[in-house]
Amino acid sequence: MQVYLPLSVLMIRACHALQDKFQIEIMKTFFKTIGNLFKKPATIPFPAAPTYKPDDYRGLIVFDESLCIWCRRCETVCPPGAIVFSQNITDGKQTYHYSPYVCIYCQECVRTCPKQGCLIQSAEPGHPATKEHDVNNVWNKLFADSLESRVTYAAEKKKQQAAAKANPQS
Amino acid sequence: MNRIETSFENLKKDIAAFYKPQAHHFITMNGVDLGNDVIEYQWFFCDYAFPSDITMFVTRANVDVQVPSIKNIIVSAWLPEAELVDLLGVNIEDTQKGFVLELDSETAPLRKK
Amino acid sequence: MNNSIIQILLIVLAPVLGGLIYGVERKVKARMQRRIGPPVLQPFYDFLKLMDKRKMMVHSTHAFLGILHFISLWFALAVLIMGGDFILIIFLHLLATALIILAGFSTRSIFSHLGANRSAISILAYEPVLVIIAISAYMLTGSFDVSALYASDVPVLFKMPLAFIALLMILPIKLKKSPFDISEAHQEVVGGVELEYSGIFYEAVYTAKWLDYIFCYLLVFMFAGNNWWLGLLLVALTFIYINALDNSTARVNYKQMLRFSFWVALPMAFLNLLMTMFHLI
Amino acid sequence: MALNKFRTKSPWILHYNAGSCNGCDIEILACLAPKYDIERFGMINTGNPKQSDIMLVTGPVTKRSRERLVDIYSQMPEPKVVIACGSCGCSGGVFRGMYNCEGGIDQYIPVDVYVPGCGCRPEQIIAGVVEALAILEKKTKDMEGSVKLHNDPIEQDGQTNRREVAAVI
Amino acid sequence: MIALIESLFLIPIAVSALLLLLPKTAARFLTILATLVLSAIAIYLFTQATDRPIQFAVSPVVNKIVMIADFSLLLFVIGAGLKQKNILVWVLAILQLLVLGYLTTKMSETQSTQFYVDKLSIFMFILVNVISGVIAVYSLKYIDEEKCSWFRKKYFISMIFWFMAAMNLLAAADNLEYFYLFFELTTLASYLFIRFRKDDESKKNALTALWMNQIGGLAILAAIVYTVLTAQYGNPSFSDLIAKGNSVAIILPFAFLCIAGLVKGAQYPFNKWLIGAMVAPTPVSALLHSSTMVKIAPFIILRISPVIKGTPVATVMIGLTAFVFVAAAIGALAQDTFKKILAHSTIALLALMILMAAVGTPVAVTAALILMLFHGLSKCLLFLNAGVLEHVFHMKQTSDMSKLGEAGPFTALVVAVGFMSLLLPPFGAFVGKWFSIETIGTVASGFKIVAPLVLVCIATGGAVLSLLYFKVLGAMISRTGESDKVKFEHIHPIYESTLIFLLCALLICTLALPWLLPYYFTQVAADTTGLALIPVIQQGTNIYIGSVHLPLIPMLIAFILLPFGIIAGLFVRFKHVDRAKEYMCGEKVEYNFSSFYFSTDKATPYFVAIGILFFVSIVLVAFFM
Amino acid sequence: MSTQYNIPVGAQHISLLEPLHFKFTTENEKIIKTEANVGYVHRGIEQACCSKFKFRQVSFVVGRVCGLCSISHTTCYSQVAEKLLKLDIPKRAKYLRMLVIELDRIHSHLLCLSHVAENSGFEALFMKTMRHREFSMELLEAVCGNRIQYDFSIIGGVARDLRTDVAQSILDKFKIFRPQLDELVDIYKTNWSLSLKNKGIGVLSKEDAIRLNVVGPFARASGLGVDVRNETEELLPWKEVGFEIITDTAGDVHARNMVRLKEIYVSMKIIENIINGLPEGDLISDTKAFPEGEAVNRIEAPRGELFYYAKGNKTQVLERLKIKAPTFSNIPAMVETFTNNEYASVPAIIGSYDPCLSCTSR
Repeated sequence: MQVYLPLSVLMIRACHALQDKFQIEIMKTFFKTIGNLFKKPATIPFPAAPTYKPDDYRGLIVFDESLCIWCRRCETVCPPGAIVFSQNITDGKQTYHYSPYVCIYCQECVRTCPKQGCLIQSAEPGHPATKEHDVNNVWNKLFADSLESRVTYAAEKKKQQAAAKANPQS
Repeated sequence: MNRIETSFENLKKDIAAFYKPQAHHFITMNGVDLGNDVIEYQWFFCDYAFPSDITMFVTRANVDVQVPSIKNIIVSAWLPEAELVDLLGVNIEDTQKGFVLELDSETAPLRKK
Repeated sequence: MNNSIIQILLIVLAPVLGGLIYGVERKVKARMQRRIGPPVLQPFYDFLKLMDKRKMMVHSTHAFLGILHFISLWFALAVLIMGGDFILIIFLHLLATALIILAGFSTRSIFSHLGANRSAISILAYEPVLVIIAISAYMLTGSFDVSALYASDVPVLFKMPLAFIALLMILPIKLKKSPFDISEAHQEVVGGVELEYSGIFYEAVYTAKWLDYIFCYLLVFMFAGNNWWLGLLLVALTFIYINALDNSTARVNYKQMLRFSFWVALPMAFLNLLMTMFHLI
Repeated sequence: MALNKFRTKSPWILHYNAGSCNGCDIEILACLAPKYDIERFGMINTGNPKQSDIMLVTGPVTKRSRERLVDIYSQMPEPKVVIACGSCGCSGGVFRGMYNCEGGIDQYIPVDVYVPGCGCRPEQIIAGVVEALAILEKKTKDMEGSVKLHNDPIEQDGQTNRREVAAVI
Repeated sequence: MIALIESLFLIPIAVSALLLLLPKTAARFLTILATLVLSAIAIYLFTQATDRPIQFAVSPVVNKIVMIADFSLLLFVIGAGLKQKNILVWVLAILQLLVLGYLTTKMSETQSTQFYVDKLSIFMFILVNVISGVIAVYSLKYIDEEKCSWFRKKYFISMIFWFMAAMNLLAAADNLEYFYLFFELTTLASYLFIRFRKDDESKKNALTALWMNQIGGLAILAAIVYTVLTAQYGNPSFSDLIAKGNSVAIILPFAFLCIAGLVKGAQYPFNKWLIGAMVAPTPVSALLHSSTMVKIAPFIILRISPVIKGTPVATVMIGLTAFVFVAAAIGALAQDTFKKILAHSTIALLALMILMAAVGTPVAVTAALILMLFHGLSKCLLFLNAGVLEHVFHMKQTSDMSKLGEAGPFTALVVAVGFMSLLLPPFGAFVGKWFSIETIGTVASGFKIVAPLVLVCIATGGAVLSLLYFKVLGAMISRTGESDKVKFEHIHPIYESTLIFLLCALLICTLALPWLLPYYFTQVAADTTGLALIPVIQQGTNIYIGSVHLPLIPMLIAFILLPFGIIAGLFVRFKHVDRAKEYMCGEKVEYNFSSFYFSTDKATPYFVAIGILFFVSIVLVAFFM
Repeated sequence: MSTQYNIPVGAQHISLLEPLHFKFTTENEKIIKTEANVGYVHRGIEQACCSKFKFRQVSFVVGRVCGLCSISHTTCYSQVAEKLLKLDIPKRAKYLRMLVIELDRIHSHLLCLSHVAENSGFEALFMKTMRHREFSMELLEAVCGNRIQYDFSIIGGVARDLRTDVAQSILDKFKIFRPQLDELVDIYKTNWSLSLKNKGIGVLSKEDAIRLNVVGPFARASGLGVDVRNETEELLPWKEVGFEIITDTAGDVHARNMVRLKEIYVSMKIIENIINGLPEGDLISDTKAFPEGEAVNRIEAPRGELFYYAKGNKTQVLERLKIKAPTFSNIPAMVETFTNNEYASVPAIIGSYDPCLSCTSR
């Protein structure tokens, strides 16, 4: 036993000397780490409890069809092309399409929208989709189809106008 | 911003005369396609002072003229040069293609079609 | 008779116990980092999951050596539990390590090779110390058998404290814990020798890690002599020490590790050898 | 099997950045951090495709990344699930149609879960992973079913092994 | 008995002479026959060995022959030294000539017997005849592939037998003068062997070997002179010396004999000649390393261990060899050439054997004997395999060996088992090492501070050696894929049979160790040390030899795990498992990685200096005691 | 005997966040040569900004060049566009831009530090730094509405106002954070094992820093005081809000850590000053003009000097937009700095460079 005491004193001295001389700590983090054992974890139980989310979080874009004036300005400004309007070939009625999987949540459409409240950025983040939704290819097709439908409608309309011009009486 | 017009023949000489490592740093090299196969090359330098000033060496040349490299004056210039070779499809001394573009990428994407 | 039943039970249940220790360790580690951490049974979930994976391997030799590593490690552990010859145990453990190192070398994967190289270097760092500790134990008990240590009335710890300190110094090397986790350094060699294992073959290597826990903590337990409660206390304290150390240090490189081992741990063990030899304590 | 319910408790993730802006990547890093601590669900960021179950991919897949992406994907043993993180991973996002982008990860490897957002929040990633776990479980069951249909390899067809023939020639 | 022993001397000489005359096929037949006969005689002697040593004298004519042979040998060496302008060689030889001349005038007609065959000698007979015989058979094929004239090919084989004869004589010699001649004969044989290829490097290295071994010869002569001059000793013969050594407190002659042994054993600083000997054809290396040349070192020390045991000389020697064990192991790490790695590891293990011999307790001697036998077998196996690697696969560097697993699975297996047998349980070399550690632990209190240092050295050196073996095995085992079925390579039947024989011998000896230990090794040890037989007690599944014990079950399981595990590892094929390629970060990077390399360029001068210091202190310590 | 081995790191490697490929030629583990391939993330943003996107959209696109310093990119672009449009922006907008840039710098530096810790094998410190970093993410989320892509600067000003409660919470959280930061500084500065891994590792001398035109904390750790905030005053009034330059002399990983930690203090001071002295006024000033002529602009991103060159031709679409990101300037120095270090320190060195490859190759 007579050896322990001088030994431990020596070691503690050595540690202190090191600490003073080289400005390095050897054991401080060690004991703090042990102390952490008795502290509450900083983890939030996320799926069970909600996390912090500001009220004005830039989440999904919500579209109110009743207010829309169909100016398509949002479609033009949207950088990734997450908004597209398709047009019914027969009656020319436009439909708004939006993909949260393309959207970059930049709020530019909301800022550009001339009609207050038509496009709103909700605080709700997007939800994951699965393979069945096949969001990418579906959206690519939808996008192409919508553009085509508009072209077709325009051509149709032109044809009708031309026809109307040709025989204005009918 | 100082704008110094130069030419390929004088470029190395001008930059060597201008560049003082203690006073300036080299920002980057740039190329702008002016159309009709003419490309404007720009070399940007900035000084370490307050308020700092940017100096730009400018020269214009046709696409197929070989651009002199300033790697022996400014070592770190190999990176922007390698990038320009890829993106503008120009020919710079001692610089290989393949820095960012793959074989099936669009060649010289920054050129005007 | 009672003892031998416990020994056999321990041998049979060693992987399960090791898995539990690993699970607790992950939990403790998480708590030390102020996280909640995985459930205690997490290693077993991993085990079950790995069983379901598609069987893939680089080549049969590599896969087989991994399994052999597990078996030989279990065997070395069994000898330790049964109280066999200390030196033999060290070398049987070396055999097990040799197999996994060879497995690491057997693929032409750079990180696997680096890991194997570093494992070989860690052997250089910890083996001499262990051998010296074994000889000190012999000086103390007059027998190379570990069972003599288990049966010692006075805890060995009080007889050779420096050996215990030396053991504590090399344990992180053996357990692959920071600051000496160089052989499986995730950020550098992506797991080292275990990199190329997947699915059911990785399971063998993964479980062998659990066995290593038992092996190392038994070495600590040994220092308590026949006082089991002291042994458990020592193991618990070492467990906390290892994890706190793991969580308060960065990884050193292999040269620094060798330097530490040769200039600090080995002299410590040597000093202890001198002390036991000349009966200073 | 009764053990089935444990099998989704240890999804090990592999993260690959296929040309994203780092935004989603640092959010994946944040998921590992104490606040979100995805190790609660048994997840470990292994960084090793051979031991991973879930692949988190970000970015619109640049031309230079795609081979590596497929390479790493092919090294993962089944069952495996791919999660595309962020809008650009799902569909190319703002990078759609750029000359060096391929527009979405599912153009090269099958994606099971799409997590939207630019960049996606850790909560969204966790939700995506939870979604992925169900898929993982289903895939495991499918694999179990397929084991019974396993055919012996060519060796037993009585044909000579091609490699041996090549060695002789 | 005596006739049999004499036949061991005469048959090799006769065969050696005959081989030079006979045509090729007959020579081949004769070689195999001679090997079988010699081995049979050696093993027969082993079975017939009694506790009493056989001592016999030869006719006085032989004395004259020996004298003449001594002088002519030295003259030859002087000639060689002068011709090749190597000052060290001829100066040392002239010194010896002078001393010898002085001795002939001084020495009275010897009364004693010249030969003395005890169990240790018979142990050496077995080692020499069986292993060298295998090497002789092996070289039949090997030397065929060398580029040299047919006469030199026959000359090579005949030299092997000559060497065997010299070794047999040396192992049986009692008279120191005879011993000196046989010692010099082996030196000469090794010189001729090393310069066999006759290129510049060979010649240079042969001369190095010559002058270094001359120092050993000189040391023996010094011992003789000292003995002759000191009245108490009587005749300069081992039996007399050992009998009187303990009563006469002067151990200087033994110190000289130790130096002779250490030089032959290529301990630092004389390690260069053994490394240089690698330029010779591979069977020569095998011969030098496994059974003959270097084994003289532990043999001499074992012979004189009853006297030097516990003296300061032994302590210094223990210090030296413990140091060499580490230094040579570190030196081996720096090598890449397969044969050089083997050479360095030989030096290391020799150091361990000499250490054990110097400790000199029965258990230590047992450990030394176990090490000698198993090291001989393993090294022979590895060197013969190195020859196969060189001639069949054209691989000299370990870094070239990465494709060996596919090209030659059998050869790869031999390398693997060979290296494992030097290191890991359950092989004999491991048992030897294990016994040595435990023995030093048990006798430690006799050496005070030295013992712990030695233990640290052994532990460290062992770890370094294991690192070395992993490095080499790792370089060999690395490969990308595998074929579906293992196809064994076709190597020449002579190669194959010798390798298989050695492999089997290694495995059988390992398995037979529990029986060999009580019935052979401890008896030889008792005979050598002159102490009582250490009892070997079997208790349950443990075998106790003195203070150490050999647990059988773990060893048996290790035996199954390791050799069969390695074999299975190389040949097992999992079916229904898909192959994946290696992880390369998703890149296609050219693979060129192997194990770490180490460099000892800086350390070597220090090692040599420390070695010289130790050598000087052996003499000084002996002189002042 | 071949003594040189190639070790690849990347494209996928656990110590890398981004696809980036280094090929190290090593002797044992000592690096003697490095080759880098940094072109993995090239997406073609420059070309798209000059063809596909209108100049107002570009400000959202350049934000996606890099997720870590997106605010610097958008601000720098907005400024260069404002120069082309000859537009002056309100002072409040300038202050808010600085606020978000500095908040972003805090989060980026903390991320970098945690990455260094993780790559040094100090997992607990990584967790600790990431735990303390969360507050900056929450603040950014509260100020900008998103955790990483802020889209805060738009041409003419900023997109959102700073709510008073958010401003107050920034100050409150800083009060909590400051002692935490002190603790972090203590660990990074004095932890023994970390100093083994960081001190004297990856040293870039001041001469090399000047020769290789290094920018950012990388240069400042070597003693080269290059900081755009220190050099310009024209667009963002840095000196006014209390900016001071931080330099160190050692040039190793440890010095870089220290520079980053000290810069966090400076950033906190700046933010507090901004919040306390936030001028009232408009957020945005608008114009109907189209970009014309050419302009350059520099800004200090968390990693160093960010440089934009833009050329307009009086249409909706720019004629040329050149982005020079800070890492782009640093890569030549990075490749050289690895030499003579152990492979074991490579991850820590990479972490300390804080590379942003998506900026570099765009």
